[in-house]
Amino acid sequence: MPVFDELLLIVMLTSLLLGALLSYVLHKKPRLSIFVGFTFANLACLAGLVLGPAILLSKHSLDVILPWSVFGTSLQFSLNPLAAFFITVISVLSLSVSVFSYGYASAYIGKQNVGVLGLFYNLFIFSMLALISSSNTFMFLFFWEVMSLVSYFLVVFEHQDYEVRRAGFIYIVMTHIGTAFIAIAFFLLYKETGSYDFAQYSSIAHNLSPTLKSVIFILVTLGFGTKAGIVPLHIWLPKAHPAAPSNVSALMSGVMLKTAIYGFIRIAMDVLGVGSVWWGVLILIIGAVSAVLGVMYALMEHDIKRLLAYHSVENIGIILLGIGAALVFKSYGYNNLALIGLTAGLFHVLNHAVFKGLLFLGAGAVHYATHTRNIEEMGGLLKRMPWTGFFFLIGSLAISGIPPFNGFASEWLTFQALLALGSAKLGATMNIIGPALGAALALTGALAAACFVKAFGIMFLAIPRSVNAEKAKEVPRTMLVGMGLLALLCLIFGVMPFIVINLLSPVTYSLIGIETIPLLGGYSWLNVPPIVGQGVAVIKPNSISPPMVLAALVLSVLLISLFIKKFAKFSMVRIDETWNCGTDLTSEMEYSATSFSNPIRIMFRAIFQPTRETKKEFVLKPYFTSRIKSQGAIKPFFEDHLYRPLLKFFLKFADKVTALQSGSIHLYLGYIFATLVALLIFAR
Amino acid sequence: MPLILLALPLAMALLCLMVTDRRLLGAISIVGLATIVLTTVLIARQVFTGSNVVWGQFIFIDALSSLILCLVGIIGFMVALYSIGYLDHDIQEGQLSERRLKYFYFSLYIFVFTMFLVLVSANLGIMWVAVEGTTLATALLVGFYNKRNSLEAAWKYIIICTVGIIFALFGTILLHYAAVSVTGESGSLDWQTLRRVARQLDPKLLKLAFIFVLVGYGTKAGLAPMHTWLPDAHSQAPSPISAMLSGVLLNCAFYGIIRFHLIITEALGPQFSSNLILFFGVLSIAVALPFILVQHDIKRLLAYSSVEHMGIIAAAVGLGSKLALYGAFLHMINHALTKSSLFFIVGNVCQHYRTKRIIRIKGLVKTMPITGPALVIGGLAIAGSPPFSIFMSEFIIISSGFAQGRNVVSSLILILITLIFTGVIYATSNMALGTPPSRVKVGEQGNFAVAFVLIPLLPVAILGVYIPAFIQTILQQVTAVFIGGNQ
Amino acid sequence: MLREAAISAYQIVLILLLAPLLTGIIKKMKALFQTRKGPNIFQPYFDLYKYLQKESVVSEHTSWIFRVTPLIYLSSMLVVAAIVPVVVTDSLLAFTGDLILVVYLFALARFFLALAGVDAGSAFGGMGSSREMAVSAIAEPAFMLPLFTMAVAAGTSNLTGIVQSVVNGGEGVLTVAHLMSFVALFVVAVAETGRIPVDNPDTHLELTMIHEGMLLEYSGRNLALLSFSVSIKQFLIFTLLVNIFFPWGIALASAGIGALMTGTLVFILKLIVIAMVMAVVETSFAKARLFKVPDLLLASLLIGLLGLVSKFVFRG
Amino acid sequence: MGMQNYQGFVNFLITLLLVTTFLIILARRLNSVIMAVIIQGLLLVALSATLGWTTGIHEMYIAAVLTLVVKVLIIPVVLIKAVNIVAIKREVESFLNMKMTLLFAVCLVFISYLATGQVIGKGSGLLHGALPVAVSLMLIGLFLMINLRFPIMQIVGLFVMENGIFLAGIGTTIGMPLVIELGIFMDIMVGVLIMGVLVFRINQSFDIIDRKNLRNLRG
Repeated sequence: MPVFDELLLIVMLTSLLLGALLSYVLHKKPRLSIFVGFTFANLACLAGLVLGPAILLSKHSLDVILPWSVFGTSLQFSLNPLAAFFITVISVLSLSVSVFSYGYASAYIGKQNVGVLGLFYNLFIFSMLALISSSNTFMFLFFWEVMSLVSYFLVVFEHQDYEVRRAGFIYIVMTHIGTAFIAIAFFLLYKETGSYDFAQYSSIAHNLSPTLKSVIFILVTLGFGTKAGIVPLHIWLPKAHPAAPSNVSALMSGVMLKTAIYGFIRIAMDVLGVGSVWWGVLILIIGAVSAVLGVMYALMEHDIKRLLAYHSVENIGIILLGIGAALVFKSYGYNNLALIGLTAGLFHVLNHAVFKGLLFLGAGAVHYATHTRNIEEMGGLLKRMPWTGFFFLIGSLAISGIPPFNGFASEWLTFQALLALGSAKLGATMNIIGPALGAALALTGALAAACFVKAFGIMFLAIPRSVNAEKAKEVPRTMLVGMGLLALLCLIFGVMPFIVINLLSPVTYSLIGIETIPLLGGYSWLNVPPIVGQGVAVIKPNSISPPMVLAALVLSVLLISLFIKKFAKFSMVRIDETWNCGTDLTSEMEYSATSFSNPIRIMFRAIFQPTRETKKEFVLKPYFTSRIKSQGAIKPFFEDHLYRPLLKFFLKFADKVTALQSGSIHLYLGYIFATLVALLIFAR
Repeated sequence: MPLILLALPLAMALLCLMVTDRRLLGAISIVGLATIVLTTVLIARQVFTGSNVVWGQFIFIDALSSLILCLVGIIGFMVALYSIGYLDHDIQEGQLSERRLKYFYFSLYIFVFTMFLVLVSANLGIMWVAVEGTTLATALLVGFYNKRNSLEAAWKYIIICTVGIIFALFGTILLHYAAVSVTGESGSLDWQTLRRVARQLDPKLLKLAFIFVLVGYGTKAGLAPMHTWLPDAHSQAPSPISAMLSGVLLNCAFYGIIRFHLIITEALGPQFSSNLILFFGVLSIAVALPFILVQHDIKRLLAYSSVEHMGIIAAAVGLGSKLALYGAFLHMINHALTKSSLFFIVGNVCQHYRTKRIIRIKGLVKTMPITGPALVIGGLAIAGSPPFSIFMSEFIIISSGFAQGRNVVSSLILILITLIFTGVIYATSNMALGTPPSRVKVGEQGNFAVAFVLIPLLPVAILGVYIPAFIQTILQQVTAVFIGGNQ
Repeated sequence: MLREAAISAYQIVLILLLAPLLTGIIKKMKALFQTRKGPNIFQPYFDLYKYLQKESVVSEHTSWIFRVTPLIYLSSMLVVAAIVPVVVTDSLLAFTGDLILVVYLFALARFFLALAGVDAGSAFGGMGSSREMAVSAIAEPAFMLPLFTMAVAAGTSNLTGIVQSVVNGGEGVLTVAHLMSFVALFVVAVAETGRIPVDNPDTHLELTMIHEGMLLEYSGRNLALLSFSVSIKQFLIFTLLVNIFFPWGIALASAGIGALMTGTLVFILKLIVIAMVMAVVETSFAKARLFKVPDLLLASLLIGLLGLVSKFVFRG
Repeated sequence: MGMQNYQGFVNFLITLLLVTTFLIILARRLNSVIMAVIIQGLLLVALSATLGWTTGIHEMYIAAVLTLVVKVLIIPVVLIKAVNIVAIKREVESFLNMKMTLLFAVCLVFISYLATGQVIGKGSGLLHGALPVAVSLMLIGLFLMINLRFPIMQIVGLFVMENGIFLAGIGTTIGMPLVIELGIFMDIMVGVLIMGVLVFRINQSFDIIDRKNLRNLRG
């Protein structure tokens, strides 16, 4: 069996490399290039899809050492349960996205070099998989950087556009700075152990001084947080995701951000062992802030891909809420409660990959059909693209955490973890933080729902708002299959979460020594162990049964339909115009996305600081206005108050310093002179 | 053998003076440098497989010198090949007259000769003469275009470097003075002898000597704040010469510092000179940063990047552990290859776009389908991102810093490198991407030019993922030079 | 087993039957307070019947979303009805669901209703949806926080568990925290049921309406379904309010017919009290401006938070 | 041998070197600067000849002859030619005024004594006077280059520095090995020639304002 697993790993990695190579070589024949490139990607994902669960089910890690070494560190791939889980996540999403890409990439033929797309696309998946499987920090950093680079090239794929280039630049700068933090953390670990091997680290946790541990923790939080897009390090994210081709955005948002979560869990929970309580609290707060602000900024966006990108910030926040709770419990030694948080976080990792991937693919499909990303120019698409619309609706429901889809399952677990914080014996502060953050999560969920009512409603319902939207047609079948697969998974993971809980069992066992199954319930149940907290004997354990809920829903729908059939007088409905105060309804009269989000913009004006500009054009006198042009914007808080001043400071400083090289040879000689004199005085 | 090494470039230089024909000159230069590469490789082979090469009183080649010898040979060879296409283009454009071509090759060979002399001489005095010789040989090359800016650059170059080198001479004299009573007249500047007797020398004098040498050779090696000539000279020289200056000349000058450093370390222990070198190394990286961030001229940017990389090498030598030294010399190789290829690339680009200003160069991936991507790759490589070799050496250097417990310095270096990365990427991506200006036509600068853009990048890419055994052996032997003092 | 199923079915039927009546009672009381005669308290039943008899007109611009919304809305209310304990601590689906599920089932219903509001393309529907989603966004945390406080005290988020824990007089019952949470939840209940001062259930005026805007395009049986669902929702929220904070008198799961009957009686009494309070509130306040609503909800959220804090810090 | 007897004379010569350096600083006309340079060269010739006489090392005579040829003949000739071709105004222009210049120069001498004080032990004989003066010459030479405007004056500064080195060389160890000495002389000669060429070319392509500053390349 291990031999088989090894083979799978090698097949997975090599077929991606082959795909990259071949699709570039064939770039003169774009159709063939697309076919070959994405077929190899699919092959690799299928291999990964077998490999990940196989390792998880066998409960043994896999080690593959290749005969290759650089300065003492061997090229070793090592898949522990955590890695295997992430491999599964990546494979699941990449498979669907690669299927989708057959159709999607063909839109680029004649416009861009699709060979290059295939090259980087395959390399991108390769680098993520290799990164997850790395067994030492050198390889990790190596593939981490390769991943950043390749994704950078994908972001600037349509580089003729200035905005795209700018987005790409901000992206690579931010991610590179993040990498520096990670690297420092790794080097500190290396200094303590003299080894790059992750395997060596897990045993040293108790030898590290608490200060050093905390330093490393802060460093990885910053480093991985940048990649994951936590507030306020998220600014690259809403710029880079829209710039990339949609299939790439799906991967970036769906799984690339998760590699950061993987790295974080790996270091913070696996390597550093038990930490201080404030670690967990910090992560909880970061999570809550990211979740709430992420969704709020998303609400203000009308570019569908930017909107989705902000939702990535939100969902990373939700994931971190679960993980933060787990960290808190772990530091108190309540591992059975840490289990809930960890499971919630990891489950949401998978769920977010699935539904966000689906939504990005949906956005890609809509863009494919309407050539715009501005939702104000869409509308009425549900009739023109019924399947895309249907899948997008499922994605919207899932991301809003609405049962019976998968988002609900993991958010429910997150809620439970936060409530457990409230009722376990952790002291008043924790007990208050838990439910309060629960309320924040509730706010997030409700805002997300508002946002997707807006997105789906404006994009797919009512009357088309532009000629492009009117002419839209359903996308090719491969794209539908890719989306359909993910939509199906949204439902399956939502109704049968035990599949995932089951797979997570070895992961949690390896991280906190407890398996999920006995505690988180058996089949068809999602249980949470009763918490004997405030001295209350718990009468009912927390549990939901998603299949039962779905059954109840379906049953009630059937009953109601029967009832209606029986009692309603008219069986037919009459189709007529929408009532519009007696005038004909045109698309200009519809509620726009801007007006839809207006109440929220006003309610949270302290955060958004909306600005508004109104221009009047008039005939003769201001009373006879011929045209009013109104323009609104919100202030990008973090850019205005953090990044722009920082950048300004840097550039100003650099400008000042460059005056040192003023061109005067006298000055230059003066430097030498001063250096020499200084050395003569001080250095002896 | 070492005699051939020295005689060959001299002979070629004289030969070049007698020829005017463009093709013939090219052919001569290729053949000449090919022979020279062969010689250096043979010498290196001898050194690395067994014994150091000694000839008479004045020539001594050990692992360290032969490593740099090879670099000089290889980069020189590539420069000779690249120059053919580059100069042809210049002549066609009317930038140069064919008549002056022979002076170019003449100076090139003298340049190679002086660098060889630096590396093979066993005597610090002769080494000094040779280092000054490199300045003289290249001063006219820097001003080769005879334009205002290039003359200004040449002037600054020769003045600043000469001033610096005078200090180095003074340091040498002080050392000589310290040693003469111990070793007698004959061995007083022989670095091997000096290293052997180092502990008997007057420490105060040695310190003073080292300060002067550090400032002196440091000027030539481009360590901040004595680096000021460097961006001018590198940006104004013809691109092949820039490649040579950046890729190997700086290393040769730094080689001078290392020789003194070894002696001082032997006498005073590792603290004094190591810390000074480390300080100047880090300072150089820091000084390069703002200039790279707001740079307008791509060749100047590359020059500042050379300052940065010399800083990294210096910092690594200053750190001084075995791993750090391994990294330092790996970095030296990597930097030489990457930087020279970048100068070739930029040479093509600047000729094609007829400007060096970053802002006016756009859409390279469209207009130059090979050079454009190569620029991106080169930029990434020089900025230290995997899978290219500089990532590897920087990783080694910084991790060795941490391993020594010098967390703050190592973190500082890491952060500076990170910030420099942003500057380099900003420039290269702006040049490579975007829509090209309409006046620029699509096409490469000819096969020759393209080939030598790619050839140095190949080892850069390979070394990033795989260090062959022979290079590891070489590096280990070079590192060993630092450890065995009393052999 | 069968007995439990029967009891639960009884609860559901009770909800279905009493829900329109509650609406009627509140209307009647309001009228009395305003010294009007007011409609018959059974008027909502007549309305529903009338709607069922009418033809359903659907806009040509709408999609299938518009048509499935009433079904989904009503069925999610039914599922909630099966989860919430009414006259007995236990309920049909108590084992599968908890308060989080309840809240998110409401969200499911709201999601579709808001979509349906947009679907016809008329500005009224869009406005209704927009306002509904905005208000509910703030209402949601305010709604959940008091419930969480109670859940944390009980150590479970299961509704039956919470109710039983309060009945058994667990820690924190009838303390400051308990009362504050009740007040907070009461305020939210006003918002969630679309009453003054948050919304006006009796009008279709553009300036004031939130909820009614979304229903504007509905007619006939679809309207019947939705009106019915809305009254069920209101009933359920009041039930939650009553049963979580003042569950005394509720029948225990193992109770006999007698206890069941007293439970029912006590429950109805409590509902009437709540209805009365609601009517008093509605008559003594004016409809607030839309953008004052967040302040109200924020106040409720703060009260809820104070409840939570006082629970742990002051142990009260 | 007879070292002690000549110590006084040697010290006198060394002091004169310092004095000529101050002459160079104080001179306001290009021609007088070059005259001072020639005098300094002559002093060095005298110094090395004296040392050759006292120590009996014949190499010192060779050094003396070379110095005579390079520093008294070739370089001044190049300088004078360059001045004739290039300079329109014959005045020396400096950044600092006379008083400040002098103050600086004195400070530099002071620093030199300070810096070398520690390394010179008792009974170092000749060195006692030579090393501080050598360092002074170097620092002042560099200071001249920084302070004076015309490119030609930088060659002069360089020349003063060279003289300092030469002094250090013969003063400390009675000369370096001959090969090296020859090499150094050749370097200096070629260096000055190249500089002369450059000055000539710069003169051709720059106008007077630019020539003074040469500040096109910056940043």
